[in-house]
Amino acid sequence: MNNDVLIPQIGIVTDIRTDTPDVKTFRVNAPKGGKCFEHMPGQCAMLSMPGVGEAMFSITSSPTNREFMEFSIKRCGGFTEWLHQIEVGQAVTIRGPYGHAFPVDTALKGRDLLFIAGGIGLAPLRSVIDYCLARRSDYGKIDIVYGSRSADDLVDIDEIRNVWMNAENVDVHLTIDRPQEGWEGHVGFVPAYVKELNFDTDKTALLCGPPIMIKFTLASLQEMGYDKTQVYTTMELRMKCGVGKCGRCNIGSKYVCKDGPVFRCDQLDELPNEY
Amino acid sequence: MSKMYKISKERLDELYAAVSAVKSLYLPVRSGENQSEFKKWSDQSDVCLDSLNTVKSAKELFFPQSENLISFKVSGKDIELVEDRDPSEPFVLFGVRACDAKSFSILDSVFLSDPVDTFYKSRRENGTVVTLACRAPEETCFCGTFGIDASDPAGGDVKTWLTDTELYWEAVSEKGEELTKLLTGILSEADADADTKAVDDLKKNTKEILARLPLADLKLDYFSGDRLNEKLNDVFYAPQWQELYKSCLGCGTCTFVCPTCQCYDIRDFDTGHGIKRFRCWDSCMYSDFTKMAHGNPRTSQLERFRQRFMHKLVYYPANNGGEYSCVGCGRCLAKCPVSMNIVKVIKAFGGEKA
Amino acid sequence: MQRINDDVLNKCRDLIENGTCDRVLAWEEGEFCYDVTPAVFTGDTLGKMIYDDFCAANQSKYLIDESHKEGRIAALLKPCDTYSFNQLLKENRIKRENVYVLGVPCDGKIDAEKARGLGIKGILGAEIDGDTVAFETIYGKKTCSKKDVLHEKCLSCKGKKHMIFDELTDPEKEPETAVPENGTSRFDGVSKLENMTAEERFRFWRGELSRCIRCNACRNVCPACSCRQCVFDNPASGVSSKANTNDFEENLYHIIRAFHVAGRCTDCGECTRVCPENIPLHLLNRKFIKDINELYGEYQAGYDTALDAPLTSYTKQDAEPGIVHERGVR
Amino acid sequence: MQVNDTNKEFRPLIVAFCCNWCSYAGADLAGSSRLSYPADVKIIRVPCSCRVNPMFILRAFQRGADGVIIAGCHPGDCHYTSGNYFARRRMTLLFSMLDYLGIERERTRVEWISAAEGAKFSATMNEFAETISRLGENRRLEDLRCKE
Repeated sequence: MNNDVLIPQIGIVTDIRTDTPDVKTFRVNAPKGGKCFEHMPGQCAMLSMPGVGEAMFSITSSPTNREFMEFSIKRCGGFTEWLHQIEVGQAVTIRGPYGHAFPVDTALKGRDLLFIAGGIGLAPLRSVIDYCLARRSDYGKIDIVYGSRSADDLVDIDEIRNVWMNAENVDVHLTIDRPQEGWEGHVGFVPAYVKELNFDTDKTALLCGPPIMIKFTLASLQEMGYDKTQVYTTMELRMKCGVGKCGRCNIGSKYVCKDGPVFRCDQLDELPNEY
Repeated sequence: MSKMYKISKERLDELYAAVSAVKSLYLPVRSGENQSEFKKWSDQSDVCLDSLNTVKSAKELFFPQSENLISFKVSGKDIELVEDRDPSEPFVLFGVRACDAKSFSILDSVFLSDPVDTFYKSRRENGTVVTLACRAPEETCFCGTFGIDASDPAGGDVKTWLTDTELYWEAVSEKGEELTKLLTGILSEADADADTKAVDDLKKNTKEILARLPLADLKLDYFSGDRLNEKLNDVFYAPQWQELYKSCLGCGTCTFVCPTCQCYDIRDFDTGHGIKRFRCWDSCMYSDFTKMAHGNPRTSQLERFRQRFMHKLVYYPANNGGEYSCVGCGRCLAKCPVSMNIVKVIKAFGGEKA
Repeated sequence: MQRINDDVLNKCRDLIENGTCDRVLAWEEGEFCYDVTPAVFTGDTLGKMIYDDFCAANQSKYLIDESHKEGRIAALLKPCDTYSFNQLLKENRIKRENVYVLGVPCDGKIDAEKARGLGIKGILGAEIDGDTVAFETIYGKKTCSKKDVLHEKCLSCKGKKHMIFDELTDPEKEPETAVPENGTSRFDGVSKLENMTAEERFRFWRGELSRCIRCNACRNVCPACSCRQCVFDNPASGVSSKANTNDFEENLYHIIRAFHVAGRCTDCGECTRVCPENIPLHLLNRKFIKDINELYGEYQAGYDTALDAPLTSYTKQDAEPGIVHERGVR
Repeated sequence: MQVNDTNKEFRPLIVAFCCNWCSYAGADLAGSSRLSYPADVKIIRVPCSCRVNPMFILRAFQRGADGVIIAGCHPGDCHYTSGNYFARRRMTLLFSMLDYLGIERERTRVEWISAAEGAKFSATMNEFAETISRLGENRRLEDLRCKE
């Protein structure tokens, strides 16, 4: 049988959760149950519906979850539009895992971690956070800063409130862009909030969100005394093959699908500014 | 060195027929006015070994412009995978010039690196490459810039030289030896003295011509290997691009005739009773190359034009020990609708010997 | 070899110095004699500007973008380019006030590929003396008749008269009317095909169109193809613009493209000139032009911007589509 | 012209683009008047004959049509005053081009059928289906990927 890396396998959507007005989380299982493949936090998978589209998504669930994979997906184009209208039981095709993961078992081990996410940017970080929580003793203090446009746009707020906020030695800092009735938490943009929180610099930061948020948050972190080598982020470009051959996500001498999507921020400086 | 064989030029049809009897034979065949393409040989074929460049390069035999990957049957919520891979069979690729032969190793480092592209790999394994030394290079040739010897092509399984009267044949790999064995009745052993001299004369003559080609002095010092990574951003932001790209039409001619361009797209075609997933050549010159649902990181032709040349002259060498992703075949020089090409780019960055 | 007439160069210099224009659209020299590239020059770079018998590209499409920039650009337009320029004006694609059309004379442009076809290989330079071209090549000097190496579009030249200009560089040379170089022979190729059987025509076109590599050069160079987004670049249209998948897609692309420019195509011949596979694409466009002339009256796109275009007008007496069936069974 | 004698079982697929105001109503009338026309004629209702883009016709052939017919209001009777006059020019040129490419000219046709001409609708479709049956399967403008 055709076993090329470009040939996908079938996955079944076994649960769909509506997180926000434009984000849904899809649970995917192999047809016979269990996961389609193993992955590490930060890696991606290519999901597709034949004839509709194929696109790369970060795997939201932690590899410590032995039963299924999850993908939090924002509705923003042809294929995601389609995903948002399917029902449980729908088959999709899936291939992966692709790219480099966050260095959870090396550089991040034993460190205090600062997770900073904006909007749907929580999706790749959730995998790392849940991984770290599952192996709590391997990591130091965990701070999570998560912001979105409004309280309604915070993805999977139940897990944040019920699990993360109650976890040992974890502080969660939520913020929304504009004041909103019923919201008693912080209001303001993530970069400013990070500065306000004034974390000590002996942490490793993991940063994900829209490009503009990444840019300003990185600047905030640097002002606070963070070095770029302390900050990891994850990138997104158009991808097709997922294995560094089709040329689409080529940026500088790197291929985002193969050499990324996780980069340490000092590595990004070597790349031309095309993202 | 392996034994040299020969066959008289008049009897080449017999050679083609003998090869065809065992494997499919692809070679340059007249296609349209004054042009040639690699096509499957039949006794009707108008073979043209004197044409230097086919319009499309020989890469198409290993990496076809369009190929089926898999099909899907969709019913209700279910999807079924249906095997739909184009079969690959043993074949002989005859008449490959040194530049195209070199391009295979450049494609290899992309497609055969982990994870291996099995579609490409099976064709590579099935293909026996018979190269043909150049006798009459043209003004657009600059393979010498990349250390390629057009008079003695490397990278194939059999080397051949064509004089006015004879085709000389020398196997240079196991695959080449196997093919030679199949042709024992057709090829005759070359004479150690006279024939060796004929081949040497041809090589010498070609080398002389190569040395006085107008682009013989083209040098890539500016893009030299060891400093590439640190210079990457210098080249990227260089003011030269602001002018170079302006005439570019954003078509894919250069990409599609290029032997080393390897970017591809994966697409689905709805046949009405299923979905065919195929891959096809793509061009970074096309405006939709990097287009995503929520934006396009390369919105101008400047960025797209720059990407193509940065990839060939900087990014690829940075990842491949300084080897460039260009073989100097000159197809883009001859075919670009506005004559904007890699040589002009290299020269804009001072690529000439002082 | 001097590659631009002093009068043309001086005229451009004057236009910049007297403030009429701030830049000039012309050609820049390449490595050999024939590989010239369209380029924009300013006062400082005028010295690199050329215009000679190798400058074949139709420059008018560049003016869509150039005319929407600040300032005013002088454009060296050949007689045939002015048809396209007019057509683009008619379609409101060019800001007229930002272009100063400098009509340059044309004696027909030389196609290096045709020379190669004659066995003239390794071309380095060329001297043109009347009807003779003497090529300097790697393999010595070779001469041929100029008409044997002219671009297809020049062999069927519509005439040496500029349809629109602000100034001519050589007013003496400008004819009163546009007289086709070779009489009515422009449509000979079409007639020849029309006289074949359907089976022969089918085989002819399969032979030609099967070579198409879907590079889109014909579309991207075509002044009539000025849509912001082409239907063939729309993934939702279900056509694979760049994928050379099968016969049908080749036919579809070329039929739809020719149809879309029908009535607007000035027969500038750029599609045929740029085709890397030398597909005679002009035979598709000329078929439409010939049919339009025969069925709806003589019409030359780009001749007069005031005329109604044949596909956006009609008469009550127009021929029925059945006329295609009635025209003799071949 | 190719005559298909070998395959007696061949049933042509015909796509008919019918103008909403005249020809589609004509088809209705044919139906309600119990006038028969072949079941292999698939009707696609369009607001006006001039809505038919050349791409529609080629697409129909790609998807397996053996013949394509466009039916609109009689010249002068267009619901939108002049749509069918434009369609007439376009289709004439397109059909001529298809013929020029060697595609059998009988495979494409335009007919003007009013809402009152149920009989003409039926007769036209029967006759067109007959022609296409004689011509056989569309080979020259087919897409092999779409064949089952």
